[in-house]
Amino acid sequence: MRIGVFICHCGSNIEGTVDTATVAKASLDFPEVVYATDTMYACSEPGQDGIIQAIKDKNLTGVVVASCTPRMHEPTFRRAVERAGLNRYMFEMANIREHVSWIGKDREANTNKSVDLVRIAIEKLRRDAPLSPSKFSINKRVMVIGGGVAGIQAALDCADGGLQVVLVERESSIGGKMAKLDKTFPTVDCSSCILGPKMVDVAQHENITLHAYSEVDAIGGYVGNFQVQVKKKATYVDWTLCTGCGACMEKCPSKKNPDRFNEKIGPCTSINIPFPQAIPKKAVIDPTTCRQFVKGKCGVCAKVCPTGAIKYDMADEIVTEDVGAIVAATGYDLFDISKVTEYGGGRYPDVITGLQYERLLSASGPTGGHIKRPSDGKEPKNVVFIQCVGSRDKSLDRPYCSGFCCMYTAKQAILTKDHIPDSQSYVFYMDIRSPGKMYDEFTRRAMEEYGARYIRGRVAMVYPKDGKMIVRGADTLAGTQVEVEADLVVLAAGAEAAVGAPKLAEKLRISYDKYGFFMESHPKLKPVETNTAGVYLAGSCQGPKDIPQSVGQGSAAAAKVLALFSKDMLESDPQISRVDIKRCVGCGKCIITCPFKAIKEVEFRGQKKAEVIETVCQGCGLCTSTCPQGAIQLSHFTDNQILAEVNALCQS
Amino acid sequence: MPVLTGKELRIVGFLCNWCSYGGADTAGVGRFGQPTDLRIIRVPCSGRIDPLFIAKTLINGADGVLVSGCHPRDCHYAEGNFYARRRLEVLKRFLPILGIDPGRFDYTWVSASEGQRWQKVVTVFTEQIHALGPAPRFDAVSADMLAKAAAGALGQGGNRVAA
Amino acid sequence: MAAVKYIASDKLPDWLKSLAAKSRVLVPVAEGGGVVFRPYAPGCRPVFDSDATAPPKGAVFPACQELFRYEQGKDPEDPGKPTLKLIASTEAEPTVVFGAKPCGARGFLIFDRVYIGKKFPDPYYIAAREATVFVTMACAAANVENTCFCHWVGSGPADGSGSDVLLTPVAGGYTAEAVTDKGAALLEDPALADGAAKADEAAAVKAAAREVLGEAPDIAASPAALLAAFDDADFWRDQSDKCVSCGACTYLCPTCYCFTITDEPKGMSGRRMRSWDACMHFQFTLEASGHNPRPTKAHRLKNRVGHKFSYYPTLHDGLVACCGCGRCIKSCPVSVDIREIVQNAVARAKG
Amino acid sequence: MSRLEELKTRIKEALPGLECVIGWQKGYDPLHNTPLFMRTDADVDKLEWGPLNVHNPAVYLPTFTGKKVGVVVKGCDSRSVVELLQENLINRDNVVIFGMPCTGVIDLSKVKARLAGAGVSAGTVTAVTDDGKTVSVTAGGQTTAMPLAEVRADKCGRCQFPNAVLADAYVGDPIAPAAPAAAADADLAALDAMSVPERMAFWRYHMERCIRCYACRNACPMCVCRDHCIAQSREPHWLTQDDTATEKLMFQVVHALHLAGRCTECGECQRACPMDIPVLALKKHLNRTIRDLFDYQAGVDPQAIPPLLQFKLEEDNIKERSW
Repeated sequence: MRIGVFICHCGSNIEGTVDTATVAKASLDFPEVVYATDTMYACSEPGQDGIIQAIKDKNLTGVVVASCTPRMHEPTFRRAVERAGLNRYMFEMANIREHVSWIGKDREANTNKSVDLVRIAIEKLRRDAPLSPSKFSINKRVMVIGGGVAGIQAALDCADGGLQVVLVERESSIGGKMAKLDKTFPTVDCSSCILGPKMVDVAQHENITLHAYSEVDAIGGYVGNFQVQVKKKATYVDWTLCTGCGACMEKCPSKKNPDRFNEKIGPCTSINIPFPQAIPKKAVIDPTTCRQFVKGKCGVCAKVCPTGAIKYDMADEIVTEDVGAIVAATGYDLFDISKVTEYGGGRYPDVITGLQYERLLSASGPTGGHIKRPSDGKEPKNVVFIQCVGSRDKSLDRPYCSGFCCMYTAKQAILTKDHIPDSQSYVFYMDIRSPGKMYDEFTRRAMEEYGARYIRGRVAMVYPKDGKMIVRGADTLAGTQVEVEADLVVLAAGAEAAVGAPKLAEKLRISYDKYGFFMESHPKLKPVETNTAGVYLAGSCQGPKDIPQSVGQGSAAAAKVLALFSKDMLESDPQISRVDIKRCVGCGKCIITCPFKAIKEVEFRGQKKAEVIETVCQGCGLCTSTCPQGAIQLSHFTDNQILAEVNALCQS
Repeated sequence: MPVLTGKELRIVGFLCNWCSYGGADTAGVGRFGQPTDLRIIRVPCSGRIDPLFIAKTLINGADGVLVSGCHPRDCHYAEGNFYARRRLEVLKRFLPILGIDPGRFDYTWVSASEGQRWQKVVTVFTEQIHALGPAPRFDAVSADMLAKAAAGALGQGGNRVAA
Repeated sequence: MAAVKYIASDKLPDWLKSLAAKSRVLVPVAEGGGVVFRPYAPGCRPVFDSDATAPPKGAVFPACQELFRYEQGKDPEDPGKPTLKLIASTEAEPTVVFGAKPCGARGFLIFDRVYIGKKFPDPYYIAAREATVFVTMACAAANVENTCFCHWVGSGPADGSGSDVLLTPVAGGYTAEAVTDKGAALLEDPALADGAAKADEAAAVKAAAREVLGEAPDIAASPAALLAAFDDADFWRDQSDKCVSCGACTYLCPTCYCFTITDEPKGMSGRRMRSWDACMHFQFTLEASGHNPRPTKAHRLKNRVGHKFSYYPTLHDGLVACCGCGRCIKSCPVSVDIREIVQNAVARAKG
Repeated sequence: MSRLEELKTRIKEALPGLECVIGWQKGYDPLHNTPLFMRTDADVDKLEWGPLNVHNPAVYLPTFTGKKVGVVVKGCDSRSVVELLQENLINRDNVVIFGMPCTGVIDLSKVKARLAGAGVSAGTVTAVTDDGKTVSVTAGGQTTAMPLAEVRADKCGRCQFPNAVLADAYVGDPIAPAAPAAAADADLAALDAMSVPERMAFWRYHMERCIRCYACRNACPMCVCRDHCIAQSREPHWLTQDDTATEKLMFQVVHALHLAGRCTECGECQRACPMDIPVLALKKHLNRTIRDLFDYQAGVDPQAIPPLLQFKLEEDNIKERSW
């Protein structure tokens, strides 16, 4: 082998604390290294050209680049060596930036450590074999999980691009959080007026199959060929017959159930269609409150239903959908305001969330668009908004900013004045975060045109007194204590990962952060990709987002899916396990443990042997560490490669 | 060039590519300073880490071995770290019977977002290895100890560590 | 030959000390439940009354021996051009193997014909052989074990061939007879006295031991008989059924001389090593293609027995490649008995 | 008809349908029995039963792939058969298991030590008798009586499976298991009592004399890789041929860790060792760990999956370190 070693300065990122020239010089003393140099930016065009030129000039057969993390530029350099005629797997990286120069200031130690990392990269490279991918066909259907605005956008874009789309929604209607909003900032246009048509498009699009009131139960397979089991929860209404006429809701005797669509500030019937624009507009029975289920007798809805759609004996049903890609758009949930006990959320009816306030503002809400406070139905005059409830609060383990609360609070202050001209809004805030087009102008309008009084400071406590809510807090700008007698207190509850998000992530085999938000592949460069090929993210499941950001991500994820499906065949990663049948004793331990069922038993000259199914193997290497005789080896991470690395590190 | 004599000890890390290697990257991006002893070997999954790699590394003279993978339930390959957890725990309990201090090996879970956790793990583990000092070597057992072994006189004193 | 000498048991440490001052002295010592040859040090208590678990084979033919080291360098002008430095040494440390049974030393006669031949003299072996002196201890009747069969292979419990000095246990000590000049030189030590008076007693000890062994069966027909059985798969299946294919028999055999060569590179340097190999292992004849001409234990056991009692004697003037020490029987985990196999082959040939 | 004769009858009945039946017969001297491969009725007549049947015949089963064989087992041997079944290494339809209640086998090392104490060599044994409680060994013209309880294998004193765990033909009435061990066996207890550095010295001392014959491995019924063991391969290349305690110990680590959760503690590794190296202690230690961690014992349930080939989402006994 003729190995070339390239030590990257990364400007001063590496060179600042690593003597790259010394590392290059030391590399020349390692086996089979015939060329070593330091380079300013290995990943830049001149940097890559330098590598390609050296491969040609020095007849290199393998390359080591010591620079940043391979998670960043390994594909870049692999393409580069391939352009120079080498197999792309005859390449290794040593991570001397993230793992060396950025975490230590001792130049001598860093230089020394870099040499060590280059040494093990060389030892691994010496045992690399050229690999070539094989091709497999893909199923050009896509599943979108979550029918909020991000999921709707992704589904529509994919469908418009000619793909078959399966949209799975947990609730009985798509629309998500946006469907519950009255108006949207900063334009103050009607939320359902802009979302509604998109929802109708989903219903009418010939390429979209909608599974509402359904959840993903299990996911098997891999990019291009996933098998997703979708659980269609029992609605007790045959949706093929239900026309959405609403006769059942009118007659249902169980009327006092908390309406989840209205954020439980209004009642609803046990058989229910959540809102007039629901898609699909179909009724669902809640068996926990329905008298037929709870008491065993009623049957009113079945009697009044003109189409005979009521089916009390309906059971959950599992349908399997085969798709080639999955977009997760499962959105967010609200922080539980009752956790901040000093604000009295959950204890005092007139302390509500911003989303509940949206329902009070909405013409389709429980109050018909008239702001009436929950306790006594009176119109509030003094409304206090408290920002950052469950955001930017380390003590609640919610250190992050939920991003959109500042804006919707400003909107709600404006709308309050619109609805009740003689009202006064107060906003307790920490900082105003309004970095968006027309956003800051919008908050200014709330203050300046609509007279909302913004008080910079935290609220210490909220308590009831003589039919009012006393809000006591600090005005840190004035340096005084403030007390406001409020008729209604609206808490800007922070965004949290949707309930069950970690479980779904596990099914999708993607990562999630400690708060349950899904992890993107790269925070800047791969915002909608995940570490699992064929799985993409859109919207707030990745982190709190407002509507335009969510819509943008929905489109971005759709673009990724369309790009993936633009090929007829996918190339499988050749870094998979391979069986040495001479050594295999056919014990099947690899078959038992393989998480992907990628190994099967075959018969070879009358003996049992293991065989890897190339397109199914994901290259985890569990089989290699399970096989006692080392008969199944993960290419590119063979026992001998790892042992060579270990030996290189232990020899000194 | 070996470890820096008197300054560093030989600590080898086996990290899964998806979570912990990424966590170490995140720590780097965040400039979370760490001791320089650790050398990381990247593997696709903690399930790829045959406990024998660790035994071999320690028997061949490393002063410490640190393994890190995705948190349980968060494995990129769904199950690899569950198997790893069992195997690594068995190994950890096995090492002392061989005469290797169990403190020289640890395994943990660090996700790609946990740069600060990685910084802490590396710092704490490195300090732990420095507290233990350079690892005694099988090929350098003292003549005195060998004589005791020959006389069947081992295990007479105190200083027991549960095996 | 020089006259018989005598050394009292209590003088033995003096002699060993004086020998150890000049060379490495390997004596059988108890280690765990086994007896192995280890360098003599004052205070060390050699075990002379039973045969060592492992013979002193390693004294001349180490279990693993570095043949040479190499160091690669690079041409600073053209790092693609490697330079190579070989470092080899056949030098052997002067050694006295003290207190082995005669069969253990006699095993080297079988080695000698292979490694000191004209065609491929082995410098490593020759150097070590020349540097080593064997002081063996004839067996007393009580030392003769159920597994001993030196008399089958043309030897006996007091056979000095292969030894340089032969000791014989007598009351209060040992008589010492020089077998070679190298041995005679060792006897020029003040710790030894004249042993003429003890000569008769020594002769009686030797005769008694020989008596215990009894009559040896005639195995002169074994070379032909084993060859005749070569293609009898059922015969070899029956002989090898219980064999577990380990290498205990070969590694403990004083006459098994096979080796394998491995290279162990480490960065820019490396070593070439010669180490014991065992024909009972699958790898012994494993070819690079994956093909193995001796794929089963039956093939391999056939080779071991055939080599010792047929192929080797056929090539080497009838010398059986076995010293009859019985270690292969005694140390076999499943008690495979080579005597039985040879006799079965002979019986089979007779029909 | 004695139980042994009844067993022979049962074997003879089954023999026509079998490649062979594996058992034991007398060996080269009265102290040593040796495995017997019965193919004819005359072979069956050689069958022995008693405390000298030290070998575990399960070791031979995987070599008979595709052929139907019989095997006579002690209780401990049957656990190895079960483990082989569990791991798909033998086919239940191709093995006929013959069992008898076992009251224990001798540990030859202990017998040798006794004889050495009496001043005679174990190589000169001329007669061995046993009455179920005492083994009497005649060597060098003198007879030494040894209570079986004192010279039997460690595993026998605490045997929980004196009757075959699984048998197709069982002769005799099952007997009660021994009381579970209250304390660790002496070898493991001795290691437990050592400090960590002392244990290193212990292994260094004992591994020096290893001759790398791999008898420990080849006598192990669970070492199914055998010809393809990583100890002797270059691809993968785990060990060098260096004659050092480190390489030798590393092999013992390979053996032990490959057995984790699979070892039935039959003790063949140590019994087979010609150099008498106490390698069984490593497996005893691992088995204790496996029991503590997973409440599992190998070779008891043919349906069970070995603990390292499965997992639980929440492990009951693994407490992870918080940093």
